[in-house]
Amino acid sequence: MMKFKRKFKHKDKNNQISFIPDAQRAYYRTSSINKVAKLQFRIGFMLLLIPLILFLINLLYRPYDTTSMNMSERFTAPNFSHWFGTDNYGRDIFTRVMSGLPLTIFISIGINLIGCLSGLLIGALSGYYGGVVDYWGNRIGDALLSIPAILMGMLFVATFGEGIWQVIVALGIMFIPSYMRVIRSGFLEYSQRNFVKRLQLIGASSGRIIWRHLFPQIRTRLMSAIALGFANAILAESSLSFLGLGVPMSQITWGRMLKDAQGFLFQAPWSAIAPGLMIVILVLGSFFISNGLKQFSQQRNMT
Amino acid sequence: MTGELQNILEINNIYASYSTSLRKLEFVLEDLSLVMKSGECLGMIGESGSGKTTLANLITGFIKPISGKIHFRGQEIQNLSLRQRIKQFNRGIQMVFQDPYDSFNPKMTIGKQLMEPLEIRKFLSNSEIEAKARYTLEQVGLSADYFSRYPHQLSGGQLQRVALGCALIVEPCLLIADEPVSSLDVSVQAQVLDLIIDLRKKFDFSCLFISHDLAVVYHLCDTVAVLNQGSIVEQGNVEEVFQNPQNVYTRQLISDSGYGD
Amino acid sequence: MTRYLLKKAGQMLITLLLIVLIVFIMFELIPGSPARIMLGMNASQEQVAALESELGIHEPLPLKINKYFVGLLQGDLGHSIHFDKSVGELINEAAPVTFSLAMYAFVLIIVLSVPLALLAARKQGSFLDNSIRFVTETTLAIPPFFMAIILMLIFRTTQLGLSSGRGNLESLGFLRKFFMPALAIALSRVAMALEFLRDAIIEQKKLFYTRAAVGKGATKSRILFFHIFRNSLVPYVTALGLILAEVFGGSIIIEQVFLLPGLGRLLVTAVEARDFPLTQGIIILIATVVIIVNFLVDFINQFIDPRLRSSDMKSTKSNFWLKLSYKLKFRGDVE
Amino acid sequence: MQQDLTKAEYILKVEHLKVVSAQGAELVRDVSLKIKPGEIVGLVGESGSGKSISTMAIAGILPEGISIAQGKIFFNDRDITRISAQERCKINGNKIGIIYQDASQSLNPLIRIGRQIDEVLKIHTDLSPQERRDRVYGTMRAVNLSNVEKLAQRYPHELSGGQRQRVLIAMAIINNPELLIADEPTTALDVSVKSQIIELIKLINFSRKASVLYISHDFSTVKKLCDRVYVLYQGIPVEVGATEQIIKRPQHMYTKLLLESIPSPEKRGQKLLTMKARTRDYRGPAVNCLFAERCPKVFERCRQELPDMFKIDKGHQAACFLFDK
Amino acid sequence: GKKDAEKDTEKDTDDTEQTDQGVIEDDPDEDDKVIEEPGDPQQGGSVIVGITQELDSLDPYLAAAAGTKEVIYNFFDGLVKLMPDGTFEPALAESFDFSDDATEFTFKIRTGVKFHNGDDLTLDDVVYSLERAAGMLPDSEAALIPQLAIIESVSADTEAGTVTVKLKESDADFITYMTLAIIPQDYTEQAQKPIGTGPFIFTEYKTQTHLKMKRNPDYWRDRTAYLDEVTFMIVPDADAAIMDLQEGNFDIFPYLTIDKAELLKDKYDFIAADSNMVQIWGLNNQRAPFDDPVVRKAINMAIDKQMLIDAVTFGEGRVLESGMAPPMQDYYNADLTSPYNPEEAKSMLEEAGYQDLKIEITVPGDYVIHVQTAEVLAEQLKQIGVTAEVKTVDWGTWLSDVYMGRNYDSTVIALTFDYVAPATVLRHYYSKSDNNFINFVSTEFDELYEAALSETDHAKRVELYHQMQKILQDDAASVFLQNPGTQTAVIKTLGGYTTYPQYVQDMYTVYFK
Ligand SMILES: Nc1ncnc2c1ncn2[C@@H]1O[C@H](COP(=O)(O)OP(=O)(O)OP(=O)(O)O)[C@@H](O)[C@H]1O
Ligand SMILES: Nc1ncnc2c1ncn2[C@@H]1O[C@H](COP(=O)(O)OP(=O)(O)OP(=O)(O)O)[C@@H](O)[C@H]1O
Ligand SMILES: [Mg+2]
Ligand SMILES: [Mg+2]
Repeated sequence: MMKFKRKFKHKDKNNQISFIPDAQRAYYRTSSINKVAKLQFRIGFMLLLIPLILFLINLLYRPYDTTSMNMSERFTAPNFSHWFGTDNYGRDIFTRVMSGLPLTIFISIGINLIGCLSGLLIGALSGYYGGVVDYWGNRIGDALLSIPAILMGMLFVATFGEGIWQVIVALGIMFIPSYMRVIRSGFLEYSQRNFVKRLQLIGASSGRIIWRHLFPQIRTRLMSAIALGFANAILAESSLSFLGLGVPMSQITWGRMLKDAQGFLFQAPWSAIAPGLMIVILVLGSFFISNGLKQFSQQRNMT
Repeated sequence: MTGELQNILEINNIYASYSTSLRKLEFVLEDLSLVMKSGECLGMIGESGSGKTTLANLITGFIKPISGKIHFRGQEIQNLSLRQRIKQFNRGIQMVFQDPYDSFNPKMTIGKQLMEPLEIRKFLSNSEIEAKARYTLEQVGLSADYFSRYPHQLSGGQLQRVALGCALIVEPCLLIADEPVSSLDVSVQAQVLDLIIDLRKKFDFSCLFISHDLAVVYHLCDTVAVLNQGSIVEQGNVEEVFQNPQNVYTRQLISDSGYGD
Repeated sequence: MTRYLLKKAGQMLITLLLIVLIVFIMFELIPGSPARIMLGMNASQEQVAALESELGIHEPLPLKINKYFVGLLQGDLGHSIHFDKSVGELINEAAPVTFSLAMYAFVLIIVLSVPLALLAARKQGSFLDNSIRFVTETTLAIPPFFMAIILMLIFRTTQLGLSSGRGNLESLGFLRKFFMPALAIALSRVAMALEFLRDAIIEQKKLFYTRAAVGKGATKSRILFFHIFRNSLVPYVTALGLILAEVFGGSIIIEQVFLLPGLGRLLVTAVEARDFPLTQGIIILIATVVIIVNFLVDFINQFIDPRLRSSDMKSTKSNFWLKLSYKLKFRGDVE
Repeated sequence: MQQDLTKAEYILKVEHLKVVSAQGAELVRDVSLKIKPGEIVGLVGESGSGKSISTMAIAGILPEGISIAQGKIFFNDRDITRISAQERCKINGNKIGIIYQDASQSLNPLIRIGRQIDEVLKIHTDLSPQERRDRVYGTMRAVNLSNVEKLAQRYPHELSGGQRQRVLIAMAIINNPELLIADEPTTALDVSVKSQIIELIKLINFSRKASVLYISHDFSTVKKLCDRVYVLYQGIPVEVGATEQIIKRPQHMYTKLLLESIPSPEKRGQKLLTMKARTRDYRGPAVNCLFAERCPKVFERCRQELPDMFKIDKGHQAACFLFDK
Repeated sequence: GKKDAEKDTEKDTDDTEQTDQGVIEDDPDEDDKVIEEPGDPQQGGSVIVGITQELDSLDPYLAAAAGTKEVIYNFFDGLVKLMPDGTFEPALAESFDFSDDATEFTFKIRTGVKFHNGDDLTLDDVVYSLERAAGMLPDSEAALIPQLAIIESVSADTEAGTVTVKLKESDADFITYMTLAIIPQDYTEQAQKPIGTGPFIFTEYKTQTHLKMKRNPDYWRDRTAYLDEVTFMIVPDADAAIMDLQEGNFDIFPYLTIDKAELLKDKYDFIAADSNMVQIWGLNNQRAPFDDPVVRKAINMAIDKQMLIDAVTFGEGRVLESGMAPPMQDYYNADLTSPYNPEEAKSMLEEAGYQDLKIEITVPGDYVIHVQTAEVLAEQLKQIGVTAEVKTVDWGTWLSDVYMGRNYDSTVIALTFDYVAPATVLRHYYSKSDNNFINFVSTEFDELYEAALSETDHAKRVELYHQMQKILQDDAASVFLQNPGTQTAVIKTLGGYTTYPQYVQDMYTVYFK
């Protein structure tokens, strides 16, 4: 109660609590959803900061070379000189983990870029126009989605070969239907609103309606989807790596490191734990951000 | 209300349906004919589901009739697409919808949305467009500081005023208002009704006013058409119809509302 | 109703056809000849050529597709190149493992998610809610095979006697043997199912009819179980349907880790050996199951929610899809 | 109207009710109202004035985050603001029947309506299923629903708006409540259905001796139905009186202007309104007359003090300093 | 583990007893067969062997995977048998003889041998087997065993009880191929239910799960196998099997790396053996920069093979200097050496004008050992300023793009020999062979190779092969890395596990101590 009163006084000075006439709307604007969403954002960013800081440290200070092998130190348990221990070639896991961030992120971004842009195009068209485009878009999406994605990823990588770009394209394609659905449903929802009718009446072209009016409506939603997609891409990459289909040996991603550690799990469990933990932190951070964004978008929906 | 007695809108034997399969064809509008004179304000009443909105959508061109003809300013328009209509008539048909919050892009300022029709038309320079938009805002009784506000910062009544402004800024010949005041409070409704009366004096347009509130129609309109189950059962001068309804349905409607005598 | 069924069946068929075509085209593009893989490095060129022509690898694509469909219509999935056995037989051997694993995981998902969701939804944003969600989100963030490894380490050190799932299917108690792999699959999906149910419950709670029920004099528990829970089921059931595809995806990986002789492992071998008939057969089987389950989900949902039966529910449906795509499809992707 | 002397003088007495949201916004500021047994009392006011929130407070179904900050609600002389959930369950649906504003949102969409009506009986009585069914059908017929056996098997979305509203009424009256609260039961309906429902409420009030709290912003129905009317403005009643008094001789400026803004045959084609538009939605505590900013007769005192109810006539009061004699 | 397995055996025998009567004489005291006198073979018992490859066809001529061959070995006998020391002993042939030019081979076939289905082994069966393997049956297009494609005719002499094989050209290694399984004539279900004359009888195979076999009670040798039953459990991932090994769930587990021995040493003995692999870093001799011998030589000098072996196989491997491996006995030229000298390698490259050399190593990703080797190679090459990019492809792609398409810079692969026939390995460098995937061309080598094929004198052949290996070394055809060793974990209660120069799991010799 005390809290309320103080708040009130402060606002009273400006002589307005809110400008929103319909208090129903006012309620949701200022409601506690906001607080939870903000908290989730904060946690998410904090989690994401951990790998980022590690990466930055890596730029300035790199205790060991990431590739040079030292057979005398193989499978050293974590200690003061090797914080996370060493792997089967005696390479320092801490150094490798630190330098694994950029590629992991690059791949994830690449996957989502492909998925999101194509999904945006197909989703927007099928959501706005419906009809044949929609029907076939959905069928192909259904087809892709009813096969477990890891399987499709396997086929794709077998087809296009291994390598960073191949992984990006293969998984990118697998991400299209999901994005398509998010965007399509958004467009479907808003294209039935009266303001679209009004715009058509004043002569706005379809392109203008789609990009200037409908797209901004689903932007938050899309961002939330992207944050999720980002996390999922990391998981997907590591899953593919696990099946031995991921990025090449010479490249350091956490998925790859985890895969390499598999063979020595019982001799050197630490070699799996460090990259695994990094993946979990990064993914969890993205989940939180996605959740926060989702709540913001839900809240927007109400206004 | 000029003496010009040309028909701005003529609807002949229209049939319309939403069903997609021929087997289950159900007509929402059935053999509907309607004539609207230039400059008049025609009130359209009928109960929920009688097809009022459908008729409005038909005239504006969002849906196409199954058969029948619609003439707007003497030209057949039922088969023209929205784009073609804009090309053909520099003063065309505009519409105001029932839910004001639904008819604006929630993420764009009022000013931008007011200016948009003019931007699309590309007749005027940017500064002229802005000037005209501000002028229109003033005409619908809102001060200039609403220009940069977002729709959710306005009340329903205010937003409905902006909607009127948005429709009138392109100087249409015919304004279709689909229950523009039904979602508003009495006092706010009164403001909007006043505004419409006011604007009809300032701008020169005909008005098809759809409502289920007989009092409002009686207050505002010159003529009235009663829609029942997809066809017009009675049309005529408001006072005549209200005082002396010919059709059974109309009579029932008017007596229920406590209007008439 | 029959019309609806026909329409749905048509859609399912089209989806299946597309899947078969996609796999066909991919196999056309995949480098590597199954004959060479089968015969190994030391085989001679003639040997490979002979086997290739026996397998009909260089036949034109339309002919191959045609042959395949003719076989399919007769219920013949072809003959596995790698195992030199009929595909039907191979699948018959492996499918029970995968399906029972999937069912087990599925049951675990339900058993874990329903009570947790009810607990979490009791008070949105409470400590309990937040901690339940944090824990499940974390399990979702762990790559499934890593989860399997962690579970293996944990269960080993704690000596709970839940040994890994290797061994004869018949000789050990099924429940005990499959517990760990099923749990590894289930854990990451529990979060999805839970969040769906929780959100649905919270959403239902906000709806006015629940308060109207208080106005009728209904007690809290009656409202929760008679009104809210039932009404939250539609998104939950749909989520479960879609999770099933992910459960199959998960079992592909988990079978590798726990060395289970299921479809997933068979599939990996098949793809590596370029064993087209076997790959195609397994994919068709999994996709069919997924498609049928999703059809059933539609059906069950219509049973739960009569509104879905009428056609003019466009907006509800779109809203529904929105949410689905949001959490589930997205989360579910490749894990 | 006959009165049972053993009963309380007022079936419902609300005293200085104040409802606030979690953010501290005052949704209902200070509402006092009384309903005698058998009386039909109207509550009028513009949208957002707190009508529905007041009813929810009475029925104990305030949404999450909104709570009663002050005031008492006596139902049959018993304060029901702080009773336990179980006791609340005994009153609601049994002694108090509620018809909600939005019928389509008040019914569980997944349950057949017959069962939903039956639920009330199931909770409050121990009749046999057969008896319950008879009573459900009987009540449904009583609210002018036809073909009830079939209708009972339908789902809410398969009914028309008018039918749904009547189902809600049936649900509210099936246990013969002492108080019937009707929150804008007619707003969403067509003219013809509207008058049927008004007749129905009248009938219930007459035949079942239920008091009615009728909430609306539509004066035409209030005129037909109510004995007395409260006019609510931003969470505070500004005028109360017999229906005749309020409609024919409104005293408070707000009531006057409100009545004037309703189109009527006499005002055809003329401008309607002299009331200024509301510029902001103030939800803080009331320190002055809330209508001051829109009132044409505003004077200094209005901006400084909050007016009490001043008596004008027998049973007719208004919260305006003009009547402070 | 074992007790369970025994119970299973009993159950299984119950099922099979009706068809094969008295196949297994149940020893009532079997359960007490604890090691009293260590080292003494006990009759009976059953073991579980872990194998890491999925089995393919069970038909001995169609099976291509080494993993399958090593298992089905137990069902069959050849005309001759390869012994652990690399020599050949007569098996189904009582004796054999061949012409001086090594074009005609005569085998005297043993009598009284029975197939698992009870039929007697006849000369026709032998002829059929050879003809089928050589692709001489009317409906076959190519030899099922490529080495046998040189057979011109097979004929039987019923009187003498001999079978004579004529070759199109001379092949001194031919006798090594005669370990070929002999199968009953016109039996069509070989791929599903193999039948041979071997010490074990096939009982059951569940794809991806296990293959079971039982003792052949009518085995033709002087004793039957010791074990009653053997189950081959398929565990595709040796690393993942560690947990089971630690619990002692397997009795025998081949192909472990030595680093795992530490974890398992209290339960298992480790038996080391040479593998039949010659791991090379194949350089595409037609592709720049490897078309320049200087580059190849420099690179040869830059590789520290011992360090590589330490890193990849934990020291369990032998440094190779030639394209052959020590298990090839005296054919292997052990005198060759190549110095490790990165400085000189670097200056050689600089002199030849190669700066910032960038190369690609394509490896089949399915084989961890090759991938890791490539990784170490890349690291070592850094010292001489060569940047190597490791590209993994899957096995199918490797076969079609690298092996057949020869479209690659360099690759790490192991050449295997199914028979102890030196030509099988060196064929990869013979310029007219389709298996010469490194595009090595040397007329001198070709001549020597052709000469060796028809040479029957052992000493001369050895000499020829030594010369060939020297040429490979001098020309630096590729980088010969190692002959990896394998470790087999054998549970301590078992004895008699034998290793051969060939990849087989011979269960005939295994017994409980
Ligand atoms: N769930 C809620 N949370 C917060 N504020 C609310 C909620 N519901 C209503 N309000 C606010 O409480 C105030 C009173 O609302 P109430 O619903 O009682 O109005 P009303 O008089 O019933 O209006 P109407 O005629 O539109 O039904 C309004 O300002 C409204 O915005
Ligand atoms: N998009 C649509 N698809 C199918 N049927 C529709 C659609 N829109 C309206 N209808 C049907 O057409 C009929 C007429 O609807 P319309 O919206 O024109 O009525 P209305 O007179 O505007 O009613 P209201 O007063 O409730 O707005 C109704 O029976 C309605 O169910
Ligand atoms: Mg309408
Ligand atoms: Mg209300």
